[in-house]
Amino acid sequence: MNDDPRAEIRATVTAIVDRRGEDRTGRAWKELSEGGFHLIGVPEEAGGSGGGLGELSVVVDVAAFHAVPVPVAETAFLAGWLLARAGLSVPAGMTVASLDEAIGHRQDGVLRLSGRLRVPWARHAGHVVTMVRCAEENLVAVIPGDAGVDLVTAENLAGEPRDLLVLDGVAAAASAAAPPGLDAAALLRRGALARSVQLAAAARAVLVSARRHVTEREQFGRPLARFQAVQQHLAALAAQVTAMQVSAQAAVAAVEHGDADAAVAVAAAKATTSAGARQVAAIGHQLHGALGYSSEHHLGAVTTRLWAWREEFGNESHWHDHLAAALHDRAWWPLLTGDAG
Amino acid sequence: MNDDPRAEIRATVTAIVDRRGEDRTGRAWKELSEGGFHLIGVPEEAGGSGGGLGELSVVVDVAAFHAVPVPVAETAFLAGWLLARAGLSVPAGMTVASLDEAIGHRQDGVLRLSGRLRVPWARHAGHVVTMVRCAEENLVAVIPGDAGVDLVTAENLAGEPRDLLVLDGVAAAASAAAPPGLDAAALLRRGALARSVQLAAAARAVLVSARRHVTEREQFGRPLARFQAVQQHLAALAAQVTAMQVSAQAAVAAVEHGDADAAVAVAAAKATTSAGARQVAAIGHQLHGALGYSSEHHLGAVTTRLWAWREEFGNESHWHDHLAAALHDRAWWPLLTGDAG
Amino acid sequence: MTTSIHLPPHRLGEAARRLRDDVRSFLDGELAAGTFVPRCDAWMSVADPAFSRRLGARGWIGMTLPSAYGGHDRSPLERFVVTEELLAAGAPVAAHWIADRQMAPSILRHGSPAQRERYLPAIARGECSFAIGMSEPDAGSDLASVRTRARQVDGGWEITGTKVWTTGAHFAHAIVVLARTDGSPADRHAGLSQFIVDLPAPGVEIRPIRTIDGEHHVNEVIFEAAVVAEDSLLGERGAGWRQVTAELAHERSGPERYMSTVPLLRAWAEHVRQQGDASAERELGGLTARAWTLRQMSLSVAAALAEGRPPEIAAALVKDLGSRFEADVVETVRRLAGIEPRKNGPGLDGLLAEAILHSPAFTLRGGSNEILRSVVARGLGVR
Amino acid sequence: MTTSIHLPPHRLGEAARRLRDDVRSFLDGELAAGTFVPRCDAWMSVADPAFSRRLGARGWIGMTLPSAYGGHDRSPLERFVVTEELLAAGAPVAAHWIADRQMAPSILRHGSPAQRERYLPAIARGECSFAIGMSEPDAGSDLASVRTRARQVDGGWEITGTKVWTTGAHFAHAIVVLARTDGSPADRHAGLSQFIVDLPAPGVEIRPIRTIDGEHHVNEVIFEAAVVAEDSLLGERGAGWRQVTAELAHERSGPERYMSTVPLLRAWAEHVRQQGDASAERELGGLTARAWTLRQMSLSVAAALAEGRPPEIAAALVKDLGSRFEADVVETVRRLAGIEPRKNGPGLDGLLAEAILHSPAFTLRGGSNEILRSVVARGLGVR
Repeated sequence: MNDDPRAEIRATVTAIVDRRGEDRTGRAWKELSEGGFHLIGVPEEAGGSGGGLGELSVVVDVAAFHAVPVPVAETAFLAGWLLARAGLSVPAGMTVASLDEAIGHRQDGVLRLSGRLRVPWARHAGHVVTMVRCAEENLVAVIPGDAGVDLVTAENLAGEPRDLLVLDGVAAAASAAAPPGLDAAALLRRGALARSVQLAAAARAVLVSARRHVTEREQFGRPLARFQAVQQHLAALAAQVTAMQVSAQAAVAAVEHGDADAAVAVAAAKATTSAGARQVAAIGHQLHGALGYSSEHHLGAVTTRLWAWREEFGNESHWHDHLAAALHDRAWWPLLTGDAG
Repeated sequence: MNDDPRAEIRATVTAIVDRRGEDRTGRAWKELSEGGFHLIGVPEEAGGSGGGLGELSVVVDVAAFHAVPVPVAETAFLAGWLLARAGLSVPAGMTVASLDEAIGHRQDGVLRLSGRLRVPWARHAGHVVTMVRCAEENLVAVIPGDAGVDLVTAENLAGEPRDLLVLDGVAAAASAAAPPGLDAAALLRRGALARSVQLAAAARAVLVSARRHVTEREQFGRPLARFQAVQQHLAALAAQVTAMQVSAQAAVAAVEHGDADAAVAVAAAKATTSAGARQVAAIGHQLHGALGYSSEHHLGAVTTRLWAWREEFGNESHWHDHLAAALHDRAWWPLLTGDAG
Repeated sequence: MTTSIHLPPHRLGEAARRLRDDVRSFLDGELAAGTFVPRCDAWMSVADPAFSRRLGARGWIGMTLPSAYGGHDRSPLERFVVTEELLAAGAPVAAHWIADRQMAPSILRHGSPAQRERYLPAIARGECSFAIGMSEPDAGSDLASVRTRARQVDGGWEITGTKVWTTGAHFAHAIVVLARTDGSPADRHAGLSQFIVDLPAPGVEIRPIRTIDGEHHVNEVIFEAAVVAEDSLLGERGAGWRQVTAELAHERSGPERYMSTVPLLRAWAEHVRQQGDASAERELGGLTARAWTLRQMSLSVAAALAEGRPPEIAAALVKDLGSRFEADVVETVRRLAGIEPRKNGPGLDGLLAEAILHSPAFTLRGGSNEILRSVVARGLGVR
Repeated sequence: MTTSIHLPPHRLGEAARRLRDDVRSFLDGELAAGTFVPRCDAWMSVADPAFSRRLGARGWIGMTLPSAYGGHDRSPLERFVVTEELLAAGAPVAAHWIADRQMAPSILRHGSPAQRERYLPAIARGECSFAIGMSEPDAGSDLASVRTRARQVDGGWEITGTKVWTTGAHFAHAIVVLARTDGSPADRHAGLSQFIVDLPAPGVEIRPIRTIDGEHHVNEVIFEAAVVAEDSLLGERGAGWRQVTAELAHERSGPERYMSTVPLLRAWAEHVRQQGDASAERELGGLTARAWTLRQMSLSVAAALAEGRPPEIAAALVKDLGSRFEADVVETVRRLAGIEPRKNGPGLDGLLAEAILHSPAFTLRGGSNEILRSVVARGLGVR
């Protein structure tokens, strides 16, 4: 992430999200979408902003680092990707993706959708993209947000919207056949990659905050950073954060380059970042003391995200099982090195 | 363990085993058996030395604390107990127990035994006690050590004998019907209780040694005990050791008093002591540095025992499964408090 | 104190079993009547004054106090049985918990006859909630870093300063404040004294501090030249630190130091029983073994208290292990249950959300694990 | 160096893949011929000079050395591929490991032309084993606490002192000794110098130290007024500590810092595949994820070396995580495999016994985890 375009994106997005004040979220989202950052990594011919997965990861990373609640992972990483893969165009406004498949049936040439779909950010979205099972076909379809569907609101531990859409024969606004390989497992993997990047970024935010806290604060008459136990905690935190960052970045690179073993990389990265979240949050809170447990401190915004995101798109148990299943067909060491063996 | 007879036993056994010099083991065993300590807790009418499980635990604890390789757990805890339960008398000399059941058949009124039996210390034993499956009967039988059986020697990680006896129709020297409830599970539980006491004692030895080491040694120009990280390690070690001790002692008390939930206590104690062994050995070695890794240092004698004993008579996975199975029939909290619910 | 921590196991007798049965019957009745739902960490965060009064009426608060002060002359071990049953049930006990656990023994020991008369019977009836004003802004774990001052004035004391993270001050009937009466901050432990201040009081402002779960359990309590009566001094002038340290041993010694997440564990055990997942079963067995051992340790600490042996080191050690256990329960359930935690969720998801959001507090309150380990190291003679 | 450790991922190319295939073919051939069996920690403890010579003949030792000194002008990343394949196979590489890893770069950088000529080609052929005399009795982790002295005498240096825990000194062709040439122990880092001493040598006694596994891998090396030639000084007089520190970064940076127990893990993976125990499968998946991440980190460190960026902090951090992983592999296998470890056992039991008995060394060698964490904390600017 050191080449120039990415550094520029990082700087621009940081300037947008790293602000305090009224309606921080609304303003950040407005500026991000005006700048096209909510659809980065989605090809321009599909209505996206162009750029690759590396650029997209930078945007998601910065937003997660600053714990600003904007759905860039949901719009660009998931919805835009689904639409582009299916050859559909991204509608104007906020378009997010369903985590579940809808059931479709055709009636008088109209595709009608039913089902209970978990759709993060649905309450704010203009459109929802979903995978559809229709007779023997796999489709991708767009549901207009104002189609009179039932919406049950809910939030994750960080207070981010995790809504439920209840569809009962809603007409799709657009649809197309899903290309081969685009299935529920592929969607889950895509989401897992996004959350890996976000978890690593949130973990980095904990480290930065903890480092600042222990150098600025005193206890028993000397800076916290002078206590050996504090130093040891901080070093363990840095090790865990670095592991999370390397795994997420390596998985992004593997997917970006279309590596044959990209699926293993994503599984390992989501497992590493999900499993690391606990220690990072625990050390972060331990080093910040009671102060970090107040809702007024920034720390809680990132630790609650660590706790929420680690469960989303499969926690480490899910991906451990996935890796174990992959070992049924491949020997251990070649799986690790990404070779045929 | 503060009442007087136990304190006296502790002092006497300590004096016997806490010595250096030539043939330390042989001399310790000779004096222990001359004093009847190898059959303490076994009723006098069965040829034992009398006393209860509490007294027996003291002997086993002291021997384990000093890492002196004598089979008190095998003679008194297991062999003597098996014989007494079956109404048989303990033969003279060293009598140890088989971990496996033999297959018996009667021929001309003689009970003949076959099978591959794991028998710790068999190479040194005058007699071996084993449970026997004979047609529909469960028996306890005595095999003379000189009966011409095949013996395959092996050792555990601490170098203690873990031999294999191969029997092919050997005549039993004595036998009796096993009373109800005396089965393979009961023998395993009895061994688990013995090893729990031993693991806790070995853990205590690590703590004592580590405490001495860090107060006596200097590094970077000051005593190791002055480093905060060292203090924190030592405190974590003390916590783990105390947990192991309390669990083993509570299990001994539960079995001694014939509590209804003694089986839960033993399962929990063996799980706690087996699971704790890792951290105790790891912190012990970390605090002793390279010195403790030399075979000349006392530390290795106790840590290798921790590593060996935790696997014997079921490691923590075994006993965790056992507790989980108990929860099929009982609610969680009543299981913990030992009440009907 | 040279080899290991002496903590012999204790066995509860038949009387304890009968008492336990009584408490369980009571709790079953309350659950059946729907007066509460089991919650994690309820002893810190779920206060129900009516529930506390019902417990008081049954003689289950102030159990170890003398009957002369409305207590019940029972042993710390009988109190242990009641305490662990309430915790295992996740019952709403926060309205009386601090008063019963810390302030009752402290007032009995250090209080004037008038203070005993005034507070102890009310505590035992479950009608008097206490808060403890200890931590101050920017002090972190350094509890001796006290800047609040109490100045002797005509007819009493004038208190000025700020306390933070004060649990339950918003519903407490009184707060105990540690303040400097003599010397300067450089004297640290010396010159500190304790005061009991009835609430509400003029010059005392109580502001909510919301924690990361969005809830209001703790407060900032600001004393602006608040004047209290002469006899609100608790115990000896200048002996405040010694009194507080003894309270801390009480604070650390109870079964709540490993049981905060037991309601979650019990709910998960039911979930596992229905699921039949071998991997989850094994880990449930592992947590069960740890809980069994912690309970035995906690029982030993109670027995030490009952025999008048000060359990400071052992209590610190049990809390260190216990708070790790509490957090590991949360971690194991979340890793294996395969559900996403959800605030106010109706079942395991709600219990899990609450427990996760409270988890930083397990190791922060009652002394961080570093502080506890220092106490243990000192007990081993290495400092 | 203010936010986190910069460690961008590196992707190996097609050439690396071909090299890897070559190494695997070679190792398959050796395994088929029965020249070795996979062993844990083989890079520390299993020396086979003939095997090392065969590797040397293929150009897989001294890979990054210039061809002028018998090397192969290859990149640290190519060396990384060969190294990880040898470690994954548990191959007997201890005869050349230290020479190749630490001494070759050190002699290339600090050695005189004559020293380079003398040692580098022999190292690259796999014919020269090195030992490193660093630790001293009673010094613990304090490597700068050096009491060994080198005194300039007629025609050379006279060395007196004792080194302990010296791996492979009993078969090494030379030992590098850190000794005080100037100043006093109070000067600590200043006044230390390095010497290369060919072995065996008069006045140098090598005594075995048996470790708790009963094996002889390390030694006590006693110098009793051993006289060595003038030109045995390595590098600059008085710069020994700086030179050693640079070596330590090399020592800590390789994949052996997480791979010592990979042969056990591979054997267990086969065992699990046959068993089909869901609980074991999940934990195997967990160790696999951690190994994958550690490999990516280790690869990033190699890439940093290749670009000439000093990887000191990152290497310390990877070793800290890596040594925990090595120990967790052992713990997981023992907990789940359901077999008792047995010294010299024929299968998993033997690998497990060896790994358990070596496990204290994982976190002791190359710097304890406390030391490593201090290095990391310093790198974060907090010390």
